Amino acid sequence: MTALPRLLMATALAALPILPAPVAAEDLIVGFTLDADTLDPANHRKRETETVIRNMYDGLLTRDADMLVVPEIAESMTQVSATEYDFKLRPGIRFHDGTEMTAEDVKFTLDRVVLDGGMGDGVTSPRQGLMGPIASVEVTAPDTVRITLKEPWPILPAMLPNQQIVSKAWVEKTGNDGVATAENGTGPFKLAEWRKGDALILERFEDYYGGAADIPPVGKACVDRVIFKIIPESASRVAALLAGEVHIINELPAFSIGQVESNEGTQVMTVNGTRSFFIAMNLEGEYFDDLKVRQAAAMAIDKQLIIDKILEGTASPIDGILSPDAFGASALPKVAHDPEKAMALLAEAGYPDGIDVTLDTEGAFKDTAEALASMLTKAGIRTTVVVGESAQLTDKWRTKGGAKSGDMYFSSWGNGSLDPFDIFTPTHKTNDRGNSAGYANPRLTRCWTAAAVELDVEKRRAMYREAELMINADQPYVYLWVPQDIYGVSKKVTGWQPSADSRINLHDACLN
Amino acid sequence: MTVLLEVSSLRTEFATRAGLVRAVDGVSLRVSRGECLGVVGESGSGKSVTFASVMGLVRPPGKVTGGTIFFDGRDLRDIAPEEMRAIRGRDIAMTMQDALTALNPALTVGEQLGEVLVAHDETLPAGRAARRAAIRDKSVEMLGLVGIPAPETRLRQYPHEFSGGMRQRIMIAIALACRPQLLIADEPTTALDVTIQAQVLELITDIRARLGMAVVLITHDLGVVAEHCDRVMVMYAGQVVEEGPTDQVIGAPRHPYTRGLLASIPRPSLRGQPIRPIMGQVPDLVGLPAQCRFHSRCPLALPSCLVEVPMMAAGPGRRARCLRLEEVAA
Amino acid sequence: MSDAALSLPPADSLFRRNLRDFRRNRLAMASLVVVLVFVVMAVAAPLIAPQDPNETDLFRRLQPPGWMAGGDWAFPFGCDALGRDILSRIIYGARISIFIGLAVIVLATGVGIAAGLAAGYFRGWVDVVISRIVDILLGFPYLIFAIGLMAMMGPGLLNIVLALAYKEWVIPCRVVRGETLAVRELEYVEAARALGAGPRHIMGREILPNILSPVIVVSTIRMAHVIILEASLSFLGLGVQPPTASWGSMVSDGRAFILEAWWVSTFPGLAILLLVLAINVASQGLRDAFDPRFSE
Amino acid sequence: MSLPGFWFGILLIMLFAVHLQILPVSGRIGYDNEVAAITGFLLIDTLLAGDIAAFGDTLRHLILPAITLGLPMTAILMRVTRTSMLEVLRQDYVTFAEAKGLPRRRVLFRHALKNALIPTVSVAAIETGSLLGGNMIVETVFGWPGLGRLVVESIFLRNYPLVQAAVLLYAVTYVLLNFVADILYTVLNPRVKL
Repeated sequence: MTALPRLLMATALAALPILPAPVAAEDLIVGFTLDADTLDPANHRKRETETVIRNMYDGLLTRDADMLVVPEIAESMTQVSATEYDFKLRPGIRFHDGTEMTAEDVKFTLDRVVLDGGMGDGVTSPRQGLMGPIASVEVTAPDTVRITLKEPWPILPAMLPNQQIVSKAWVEKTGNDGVATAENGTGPFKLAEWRKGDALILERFEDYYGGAADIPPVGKACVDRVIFKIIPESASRVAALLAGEVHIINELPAFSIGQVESNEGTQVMTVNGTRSFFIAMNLEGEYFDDLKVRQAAAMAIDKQLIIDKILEGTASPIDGILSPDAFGASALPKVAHDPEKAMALLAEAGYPDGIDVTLDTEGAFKDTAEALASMLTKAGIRTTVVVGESAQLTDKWRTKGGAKSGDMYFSSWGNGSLDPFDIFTPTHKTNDRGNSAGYANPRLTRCWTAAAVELDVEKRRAMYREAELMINADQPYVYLWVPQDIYGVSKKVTGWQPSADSRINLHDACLN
Repeated sequence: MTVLLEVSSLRTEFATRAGLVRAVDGVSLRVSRGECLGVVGESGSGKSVTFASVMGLVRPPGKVTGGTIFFDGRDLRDIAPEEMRAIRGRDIAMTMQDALTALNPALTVGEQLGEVLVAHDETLPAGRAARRAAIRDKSVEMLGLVGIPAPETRLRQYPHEFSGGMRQRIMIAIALACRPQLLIADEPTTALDVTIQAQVLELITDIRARLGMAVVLITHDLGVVAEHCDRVMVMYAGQVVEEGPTDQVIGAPRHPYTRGLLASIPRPSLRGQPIRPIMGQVPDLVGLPAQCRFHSRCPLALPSCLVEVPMMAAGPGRRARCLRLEEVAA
Repeated sequence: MSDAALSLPPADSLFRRNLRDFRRNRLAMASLVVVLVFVVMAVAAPLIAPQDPNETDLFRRLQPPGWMAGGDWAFPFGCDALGRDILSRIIYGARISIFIGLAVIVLATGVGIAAGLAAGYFRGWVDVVISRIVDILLGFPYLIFAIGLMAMMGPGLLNIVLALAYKEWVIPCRVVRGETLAVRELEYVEAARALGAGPRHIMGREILPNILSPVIVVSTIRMAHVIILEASLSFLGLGVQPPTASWGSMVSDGRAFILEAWWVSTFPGLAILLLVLAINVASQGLRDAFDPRFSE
Repeated sequence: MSLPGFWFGILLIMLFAVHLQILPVSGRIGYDNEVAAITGFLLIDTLLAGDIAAFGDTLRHLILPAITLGLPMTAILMRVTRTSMLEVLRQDYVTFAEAKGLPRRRVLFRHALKNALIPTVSVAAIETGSLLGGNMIVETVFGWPGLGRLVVESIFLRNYPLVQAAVLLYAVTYVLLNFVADILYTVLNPRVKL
């Protein structure tokens, strides 16, 4: 009976002298929302996973801080014809296991993503759709790879930074399961330990070739180790930053900006995001099949007020699906906030007493959805927010043409390439996977089939503007805003800045 | 014989939801060294509470509110709790009615016996190992004294592994471990079979003789008193109603209650005669008027009995609390 | 047939004495008053609440409580992220918390009594089946179980009640079974059986009234648990749907702001704590007074 | 009892980690300590490795979550123990122990408490079972990769095989805990045999 407390006391006393354990100086620690699902660059569709992977794997191309596409593993890119691109590879790039990277590895990587069953065992990569109409990948010289497209696809360079190069020999040896839990990239850091759900510990790769020549400084990574520490709860993540336990946190809540700014030793860094928020209105539904009702909804919402008050000004309003930073974005006619006119429109549509509708959303956006709902309600569209789980909502709203049951859906779509290709088409093309409104416009389909293969940049830009204007007349969505990505960063960190594609590139980051 | 314990005008009260209960109301008694005093009365007559008061073991809501308790020349009501603790178990020991509930089910017999020695025995050697050995030897000796076979192995056993009579012996062994001057045996036999009752009582009497200690035998069995006690004290409703040498009290009771008690015992000598139980019930102890408490059940009661009755001399060394004690004897 | 006289011990006087005992327990009385205040608050919410609980105003977003700088006494406990009055939402939220607590307990106690009586009275395979179900259910973590059910059934007030009652009945069932086992052998039950009463009569009229008091006591204590469980479900986003205020969802909504605007989740959290504490203390007082095993 | 845990946990973090900076905000162990995973329990592994510094570090990471999770249970166990202590103190054997003139400490702790702990142990076993299920909030707050969080996520993702496995694990753990409680019973109460 007495032995146990005595033992505990002794242990507690033994622990006391080492209680304040300082963080080792050369560890850069990132407080990160989510753990990686996998370390396989070909087998995920998640931003957080990609963020982690891209510190260990490099791609053919990458982006600089201004989102400009620049060569990384490739030394240069040459467009041979409308459907053929040549990539000349840098010499002397080594994988983390010491073997040299070859053109065969590049071909293997892309085949693994693009081909049906490309991952082996009949498994097709979930990223296949992102690589569009790639017909074949050939090694044309020991240091050159040619990508041939089925049809012209001008955004290939914009999509390639998202695909990291793996080692053919290693993948074939370890198999898909091995690739999921270990890594063998060419990137600035290699995996030291993955404590699943807790942390990813990466250490500097000493034989790193130096990274993209266009993004200085070129060379090995600055810090010895990088640790992604998984802290899902926002308040805890902020607390960890304030306590000096982590150096960078992602997804800093907007209302915590003031606290991080006023804290000595920490600052806030923002970058324009690439995710567009909107309300999808069910065009097959009871009320929203009527354009007047949709217009009324758009008028009911004061997006600037929400941006100012809830998002603390860290978002840009949008009037179409495209972010202001995206290719093809243009100034579009704005819908003025006017609840009275909205009510008048409702009455015109045959609902003088207003309508009762629901607004679906995920738990994370409940706040904003409730604010939207109360604005709609004040304009006669009495809205109840229904919080659902993402899987459930996907089944309900992303039906790819199947029947829909809800009224409105507050959601978002990401646009990592900042090209209309991976946001415009999925959300507005008839029966496409992100077309939650159930919008169908044959003229539009023709328009962007042409735009996708149009090589003349200016013509292409004009085509998208035309499309956006066409859509705006139909108002299938209420376009809301593109929020900024907000990071809390310790002032000890230098040489790092956030990038719009949510990549946390720690190659150049140093600690003072 | 010198007086060992002298209690005078002891009063113990319980504050209950129904009101103030005077469980012990002005009890005086005296126990001499080596003497055996029998205390008789129905349940609730205050016998156990009286001696719990002596031991300083009355629990809230009960409280000793008056009187003196002189033990070996010291007033036990007047000494520090620590001193009282030192006296308990060493000078005054107690056994309880039911050994099954009085022995801790979670501790071995050896531990429950040894701890008394640890608490009181100053002759134990200093070294740890020597001390343990000494405690062990004494424990074995005590179990042997109360007649438990194979005491070495039995010390490691738990109370539930013993029979009822054995448990009672163990409790007695614990009580006697420090050779007390006074043993208070609270109904030591009620929970036992008749044959074992006799054995246990023999044991107490035997040890009393050997150790020369005084014994207070609380019981409701006048037969036991007749056999083992020098003097007897009869209690009724918190008061002593009669006391005196055993043979005299039993032979010629001076209180109608004592007489009633005697009449209600089935005795072989009176076979064939009807047993005559005392009619009625013990009065509610709350708010009793200061008058004869047996009045409502007394066959001899007169209207003039409705006054406060003091203890009155009833012969040499005898007292009784009855206005008509002469008539009782008749 | 005077089975009332046969079956019921002198309950009236005992009950009165117990009641008197309970009244004497000041802490328990105070707790009971707190519980009653919450109940009145819930019932009369529209009359008491100073503001419309669902009226948003983004200009009052995260406005501090009345006594703090920037506060306004019209919103004594401050405002939440959408500028809604926290006090009014707490007052309306009492409806949800207390309703769910009561509904679950009534449902679970009803089922539990029926199952427990059957198991304890019939013994044999009925007892085996019911006891096994009880044991199996006890092995599941409560919250996980409820979350699973909610995920299957979807949100909604009725579903919350069902999801919680699904496991809650086990507890009254256990109590009732134990008590029934003890009571069924007593004389008055034997007497009723000898007089030819059927099992339904015996269980309902003879046994039930005599085991009701521990069941009521246990149920009251469990109600506090249920209120916390509802709060936990709401906290995980599985509770009541917005904009309805439930204390749990209020704490949950406010948790993101806890570093900057502590009042958003603290006041509803305190409301939960206070009600649960009051129910616990009051029910313990009840138990001390009514359950003979705990009275002196 | 998981809900107040959230509030309380953040409070502890703010006090001990952010203001006083004597305990870590989250995680299980620091990153300078590399410990071979033998059992997966860091406290045990660090001891097996003989790494006292890592053991201390693990302990430091444990303090706040343990307090957050344990405090509500402390209250319950206190209540149970109090009730049963009151009950036990009325027993004859306590009176008898008093009559033996034992020191007060011994009467209370050896005689009374040992018996009073019997219901405490069984309640503790049941409550630990409910801790198993109710700790996802504490896991979230302190960034622990725990089973509770995993199960809740799996339920939402309709990952039923994982939920089934977890439920099995919970049930086994629950049974094991009760088994441990039974063993403790026999220590506390010699009348009970396994």
